[in-house]
Amino acid sequence: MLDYVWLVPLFPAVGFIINGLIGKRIDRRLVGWIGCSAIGLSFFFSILLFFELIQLPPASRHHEFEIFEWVVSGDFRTVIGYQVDPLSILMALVVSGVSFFIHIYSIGYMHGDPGYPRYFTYLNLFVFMMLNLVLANNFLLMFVGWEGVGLCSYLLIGFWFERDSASNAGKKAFVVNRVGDFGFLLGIFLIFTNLGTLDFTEVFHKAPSLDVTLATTIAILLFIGAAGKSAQLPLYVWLPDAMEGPTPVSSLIHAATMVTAGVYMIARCNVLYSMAPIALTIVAVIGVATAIYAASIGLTQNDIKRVLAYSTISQLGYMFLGVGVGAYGAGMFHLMTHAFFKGLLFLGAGSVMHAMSGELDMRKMGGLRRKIPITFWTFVPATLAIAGIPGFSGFFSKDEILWQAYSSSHGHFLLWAVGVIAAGMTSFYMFRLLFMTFFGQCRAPEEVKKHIHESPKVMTVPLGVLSVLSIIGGYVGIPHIFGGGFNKIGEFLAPVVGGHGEVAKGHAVFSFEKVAHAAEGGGATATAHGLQSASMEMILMAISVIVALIGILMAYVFYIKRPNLPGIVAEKGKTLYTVLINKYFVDEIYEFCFVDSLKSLGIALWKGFDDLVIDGAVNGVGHLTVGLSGVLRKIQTGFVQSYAFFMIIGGVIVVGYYMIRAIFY
Amino acid sequence: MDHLLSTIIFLPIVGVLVLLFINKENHSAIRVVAFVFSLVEFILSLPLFFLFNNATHEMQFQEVVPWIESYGITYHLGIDGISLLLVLLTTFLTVLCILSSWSAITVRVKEYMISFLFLETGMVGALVALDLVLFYVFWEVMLIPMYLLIGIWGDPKRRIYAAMKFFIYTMAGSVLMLVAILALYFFNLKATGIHTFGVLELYKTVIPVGTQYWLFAAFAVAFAIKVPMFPFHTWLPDAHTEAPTAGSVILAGVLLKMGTYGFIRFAMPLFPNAAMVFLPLICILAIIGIIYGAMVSMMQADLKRLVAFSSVSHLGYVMLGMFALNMQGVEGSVYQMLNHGVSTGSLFLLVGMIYERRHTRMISDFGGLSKVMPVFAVIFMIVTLSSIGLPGTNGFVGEFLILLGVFRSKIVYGVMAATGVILGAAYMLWMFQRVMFGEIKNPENMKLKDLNMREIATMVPLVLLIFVMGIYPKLFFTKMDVSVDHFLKGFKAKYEMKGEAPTPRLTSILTVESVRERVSPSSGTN
Amino acid sequence: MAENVVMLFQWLVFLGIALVCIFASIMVISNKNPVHCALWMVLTFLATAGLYVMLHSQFIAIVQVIVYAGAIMMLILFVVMLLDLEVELRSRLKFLYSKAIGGFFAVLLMLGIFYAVITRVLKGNVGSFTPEKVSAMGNVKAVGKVLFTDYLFPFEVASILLVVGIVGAVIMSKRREARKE
Amino acid sequence: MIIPTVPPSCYLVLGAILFTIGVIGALTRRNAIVVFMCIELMLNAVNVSFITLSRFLNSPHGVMFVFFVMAVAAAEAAVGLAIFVQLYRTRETINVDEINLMKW
Amino acid sequence: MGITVPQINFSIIAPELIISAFALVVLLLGVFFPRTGKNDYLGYVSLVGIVVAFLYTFPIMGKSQYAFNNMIVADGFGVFFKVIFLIIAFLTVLISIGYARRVDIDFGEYYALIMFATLGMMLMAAGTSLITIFLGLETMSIAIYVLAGLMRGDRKSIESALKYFLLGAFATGFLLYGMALIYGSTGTIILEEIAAYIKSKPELLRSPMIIMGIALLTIGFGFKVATVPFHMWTPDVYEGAPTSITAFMATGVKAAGFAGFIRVFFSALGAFQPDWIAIMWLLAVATMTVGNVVAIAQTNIKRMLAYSSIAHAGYILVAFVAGNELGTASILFYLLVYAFMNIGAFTVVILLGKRGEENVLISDYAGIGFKYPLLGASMTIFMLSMAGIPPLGGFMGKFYIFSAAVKAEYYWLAVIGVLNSAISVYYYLRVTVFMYFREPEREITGLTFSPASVVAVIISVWGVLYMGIFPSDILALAQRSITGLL
Repeated sequence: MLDYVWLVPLFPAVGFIINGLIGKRIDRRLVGWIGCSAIGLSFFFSILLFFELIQLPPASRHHEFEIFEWVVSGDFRTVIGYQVDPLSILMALVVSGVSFFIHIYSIGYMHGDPGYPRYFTYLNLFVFMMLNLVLANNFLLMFVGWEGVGLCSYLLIGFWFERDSASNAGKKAFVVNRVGDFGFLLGIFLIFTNLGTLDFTEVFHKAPSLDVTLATTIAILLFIGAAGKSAQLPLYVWLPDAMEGPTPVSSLIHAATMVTAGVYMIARCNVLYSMAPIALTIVAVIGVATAIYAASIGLTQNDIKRVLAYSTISQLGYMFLGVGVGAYGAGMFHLMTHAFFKGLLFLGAGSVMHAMSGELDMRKMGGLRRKIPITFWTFVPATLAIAGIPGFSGFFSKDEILWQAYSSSHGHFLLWAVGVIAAGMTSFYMFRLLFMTFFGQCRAPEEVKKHIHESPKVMTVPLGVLSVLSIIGGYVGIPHIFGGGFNKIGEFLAPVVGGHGEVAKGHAVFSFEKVAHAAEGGGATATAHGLQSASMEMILMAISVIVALIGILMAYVFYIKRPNLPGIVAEKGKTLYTVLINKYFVDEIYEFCFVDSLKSLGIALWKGFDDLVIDGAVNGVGHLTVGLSGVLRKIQTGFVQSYAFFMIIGGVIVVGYYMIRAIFY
Repeated sequence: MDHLLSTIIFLPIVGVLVLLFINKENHSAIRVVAFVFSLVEFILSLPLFFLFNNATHEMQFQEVVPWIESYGITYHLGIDGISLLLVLLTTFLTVLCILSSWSAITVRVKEYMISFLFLETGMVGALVALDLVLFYVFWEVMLIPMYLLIGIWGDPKRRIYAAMKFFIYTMAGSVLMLVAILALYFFNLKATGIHTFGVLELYKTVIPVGTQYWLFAAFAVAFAIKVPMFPFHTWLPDAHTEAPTAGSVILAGVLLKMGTYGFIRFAMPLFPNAAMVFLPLICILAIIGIIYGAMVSMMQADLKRLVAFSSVSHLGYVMLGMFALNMQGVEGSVYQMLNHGVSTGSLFLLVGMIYERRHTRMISDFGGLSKVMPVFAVIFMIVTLSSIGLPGTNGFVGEFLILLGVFRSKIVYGVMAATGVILGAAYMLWMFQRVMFGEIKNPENMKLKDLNMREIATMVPLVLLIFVMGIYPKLFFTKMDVSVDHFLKGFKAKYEMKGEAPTPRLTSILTVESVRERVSPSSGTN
Repeated sequence: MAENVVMLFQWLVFLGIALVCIFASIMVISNKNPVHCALWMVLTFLATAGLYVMLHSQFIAIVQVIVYAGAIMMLILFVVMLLDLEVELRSRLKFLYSKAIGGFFAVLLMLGIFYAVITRVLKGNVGSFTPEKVSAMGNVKAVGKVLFTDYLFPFEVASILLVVGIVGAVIMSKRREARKE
Repeated sequence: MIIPTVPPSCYLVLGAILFTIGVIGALTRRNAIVVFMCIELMLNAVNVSFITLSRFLNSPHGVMFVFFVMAVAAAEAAVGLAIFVQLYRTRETINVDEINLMKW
Repeated sequence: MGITVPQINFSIIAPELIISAFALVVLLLGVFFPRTGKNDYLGYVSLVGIVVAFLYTFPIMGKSQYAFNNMIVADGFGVFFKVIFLIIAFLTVLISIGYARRVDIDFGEYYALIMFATLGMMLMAAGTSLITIFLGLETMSIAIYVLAGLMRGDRKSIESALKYFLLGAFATGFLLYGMALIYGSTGTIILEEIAAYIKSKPELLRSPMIIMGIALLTIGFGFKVATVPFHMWTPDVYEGAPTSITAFMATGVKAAGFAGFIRVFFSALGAFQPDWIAIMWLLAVATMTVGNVVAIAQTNIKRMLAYSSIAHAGYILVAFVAGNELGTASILFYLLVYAFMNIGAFTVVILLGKRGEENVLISDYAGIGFKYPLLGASMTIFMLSMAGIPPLGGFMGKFYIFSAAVKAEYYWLAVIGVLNSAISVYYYLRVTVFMYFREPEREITGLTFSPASVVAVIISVWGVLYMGIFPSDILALAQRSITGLL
């Protein structure tokens, strides 16, 4: 059964091809149906595979299937091949599952759009690529998926290509991603150059032979790729702009799945990272810095999708913090829960927009909870989850990360502290969003107000499903202080990423020395510190919950109790506010440093160097010859005696030469 | 089957003869005849692919006929895995070019088709010639029809300049190669006593390092101009821009490959020691070309110029890969030659299609075409992505292998070249965006018609090829594996056999005394 | 003694003729009037004929007088008269420099020839056509014999050459006939 | 017994001088006929050299050469004068510095 | 003491005899049967003569027989050149038929003089003594002086005759002086004997007199083949002369000049090769460069072709410098192919003119390529061949020439040569630019193509293509022809 793994990506591919070729000519409903069922089947097979996999003993939960040889050149060989192991199947489940619901949602959301078939074509292509990314059994195929999702992201961001902002944003996303891919590509080269293979199994098998510097370099290069795809500092700039795409796209690609690919990749390459502590630290620091940086921007944004975008960046930062301290499982856990609640938040925002005739500015909303109750009630659990309120999924995963940030051998108190502050900001801006949108008076223009209506079933049902998932999704990873045996997800992932609890010791599939060592290291830390740290963990958890509550409270004070307070505060800290609302001016700086300077360099090279210097030299030779020709022809005066004169001169030269030879030789 | 290669070379000439007997006003008949001939040509070239023996590095389908006995010049043809693919590319692109000229060329159709068929003969001939003189003959023969294509059917404004520049520039480079060919011949004659211009025999000659420098330099300049490598590239934008669409396609698709092919077939295996000495220079120029081409390309206002500069960038990869001198680099490089032919050829075709509709190539005149020309947009997108080198398309496989190969042989070069990946995406997408996206600002663009069936028929094979080559490259790699491997082994073997290095004698005028020795007084009589 | 006198006499004659030659030729190139030039030219030729006599080439000397000084120069003179050419004026073109430089180079050339004919002159293959033999059989006869044996072929060629010259001269100087339609 | 006492060099030098005078004349004179005469002077100088060499080498070739040179000179003179006449008819001048219709 | 008549072997000089006989016949026919406006028949009679003479070259092919007291020889070299001259004469007569009538020079003397000139050329090639070569040269020259000025009413024609005559006579002076000095140093005028004498007396190698003789010969022959700086008559004379005669001069006179040049320098003075090699090197470079560079600025196609012929002389000098067998053979080959392409080009020039409107400016050629496609194509072939583009004869010619230079290890010379041929591409292509790329400013109408000229074009095209694609036989012939020369 596991051999049928290729079916998982196949269905979206089929959907893509069908919709792409004949989508325009067939009935719209059919298009949507094809798109959704392709993903649905894919989801279905993922579940089958999942159950197939957990039937197996944890040690042998690994299966590869090669379809055909792809690029073979000399000793270089890559295949189109997929692998099933806990990590990939988890990702496949998340991807196909979330996509499935978002596809359904999209049927409603996009129903009036002229590009409807195109939309589903792209979306199916995206899922296909994403599944390639997560199921690939080698770096190159992963890279294919990696670039493929980037392409889909580009296409979908620029879906409404008539809008300049949309096409600009798409291009920006692609190019920035390419910067990351550059790193990824170099990482791949380095891996192949040193290990002679790109197959995951073999690479991780041989990885221990690498020396630390090399491993660190590879790890950092791969992380550059991850940072590009997952919008980490300093390559995050494309993600906020990516909100130009249709909202379900933002939900699927720019929140739930694609952007988390970086986390997945690091988790996949945990062997390499565990060998390179410096790289890990970099990952963690970048992660936490991104978390607080993006959160701080999120505090002031008024565009509902932008807030969510920065929130996504911030949450991705958490995930990197998690994997950066060696807690790959925790990172993956947060990835999963985040997919649920962030996907939901975006879909909710989409529903709000749907109701508000496309309005995005929160300052023009308010009081929507009565008008679109389903949206509101599904929105709330997601908000609570992201804010880290105990009992909701986000709490479990985020807390796991924070705890690991503090306690892991790669962790540090500061990492934890910053993470907690960021968590506080998160709860503030999320509740700010909630309050501004759903509470208070409706500030929308009358016209819009009249049209506010709840979304159709096809949209609200996915909302409901996801809201359920946002609540219960966390219970697969209950911290061991609440009962050791319940961290199902850590247990499940352990064969691949090592790490958690008792199970870690037992895993056998990758029982190679270093891996085992790394895993045991993680495990040992946990157990050795188990007893003393239990109380510590409780304390830290409490602190973070309190911080989150303070955030909520402040939001309540600012946006419910005293709505004029934000203005005052903004006035007081004007500089800070300006910096924050303008996103630290990073876009402008980038524009100046990279875009403008590149353009002017291009022009300088073109006009200055190419036309003037090179072509100037080429034409110069030509002109010189022609000029010389013009000069030389003037010797030909037409007078017979001047010809004789030149003959004599030439004759004397000839004679002179001969005579000199005759005399001196 | 014995004379398959000859048939392929000279079939277009037969086509020319047939065309000569058609009334010049009868455009449709001329087009049909030219198309049929090119199609038959392509079909005839397919057996090369299917009957090709993957397992041997020997030249296949060889034909040897003495031509000029006193010099040992032979009419020697043959293909290996490297030239096989390029021959196919040539015959394939020619069909599409003729198809694409259907409505673009309305004046002097007969002369146009004649030029094109002549061009095909020259190109195929140069690719399959295994005798240096024969190669040189075909190499130059290519120039004339191309020159006419640019000069007669080109853009009225600067076509003459462009045509002249193209011709003289390439000619200036290749004449030096002629001298080098002769020098090589006489060197071999002296060393072995065999009169031959055959490449296969000359491969075996061990040449002193000092001599190799000069010979390699002469060959390299000729080929570098054709490629074109960085400081020799300025003929390219002009020629590309001014040429008619099909001319640009062939120019980019095949003619530029002659340069890179020349390196791999002649310059490198003949003079490996010199190649190694010049390697850093060539690599650095190639890298400069990659980045420079991309940067300049980014700012172009003219679509064709933009694509032309992108060729500079892409060909930089090809050169770099070749000089990586390992399997991945060289194979990637050969593959990238094909890719560039397919994707840049397609780009030119597409640009030609909108040029035909709007009679402008300025990017600023377009915008928002996606809306009115959705089919065009999709194809354009695919081709753009192929040019960027997106995985799944052909461009990726070549680019990846090249970079991998380069990275393996010298990391620094690999890293520098890889930056081109970023820039490539930037300029191509920006161009795409400016042409296809946004509002339609120019009212003239509102009325544009989408591609018709003929145009779609022209593009579909290319698009399919883009994907086939991207997804199942093995089909092509198996053809060239052994040949490339043999190339590398031969290179290495010859490199290690380097002869002792006496100083090259190039100052004959100063060595009259030695002439006197040679011509002793007694030899002056009859 | 007698030999010395002969020697001296020969030297005197030689120098006299040489001076006449040089003077006359300088007059040729310096005299403004073409007619005078032609006459000085005749003198040069006659003097040269004297030299030929001294060199025991009586036949050539005669031919020189008859053909050169007589026929050719008369022809030239005739044409000069026919064209009624005036005294040559100084050129309106500033040729002076180039003429001076040309003259200078000509002199250089002359010096080169001097060097060539004076220094290290090796005698060529000395033949048997000695003056003694020649005078024994008579100069004209000797020349004639060579001309009709060894030089038979060039002699025939010369006839063709003269035909060409005549035909050429005739056709060139014919007045352009009005084209008959 | 006649002994040549004047060495051949002297004759040859005289020839060279005459030749040079001819060259200078050909370079400086305006009148085409005079230029032609100067060229005849050059040929005459060559003839002197030929005869001298013939005499001192005791070989008949020089004499023969001179004989043919004279024939050539005659033919050239005939043709040349015809050209001058024709030139004068069409251009009304035979000054070589007025004849440069074709140049550059 | 009777006269011993030298061995007379008419078969050796059969072509010459036939040519002169026919020349006289044509001359007489022209005098006694003048048919004003219908004198074409004289041309056909000349053609017959040339063809007969051509046929009589076959019996003497492959032999090496001296005759007339070593004054003349029938060896491969001479015969090859004779073939070249006869082909040139044939083509010249062909293109004259029609053209001569157009410019009113179609009398018997015209064709007779062409044949006499051809005779002179043949003597230059076959002559083995200085006197034969000199007489041949003069016969040719005098005939050409006349032919150049034959358009008597034409101001340019007579001017070109004057210039050619004065400078030719001037150069003859140098040539003769050189011959005198060589004669003086060796005591003989038979080339073989000169060589033998030099061989027997090595001290002669340093004799200033003979070296001066060589220098003066260089000037004299340099003038005839138009090397820089003795080239300056070329453009003016070529421009002014009747176009058919220009073609004849550009090919025949040049070939004859080279025939004599090679014969004298290689047969007689081969021992002095080290002396003349460097100066020839210099002359070759200067000739190629000046010829090509100045040709660029020309607007008159005859003038342009004149400069191009100078450049071609430079290429041939490259082979001359190389001095090996290959070089000499390549000169023969090159001159033959040069004859075809150059006469072909001039024929096109002739065909594009009509009475009173010669259309010799390059700009007159605008649009010709499409108006007269075959004519345009032919012109393109000639131009490309002269530029040295394969697979045309010009390329093969250059290929052999440069291979000779490379073989002799004159690499820089070869490089300069090929770079020059790259420069030359510019002006040769300019003609095609006008023919194909430019719109005509004024219509050229009412051209009537003389069938004979068309035949000449066809023959030339055939020659250029044949020698480009199947050069093997002719090259082998050329290589056989020079055996025994060096």
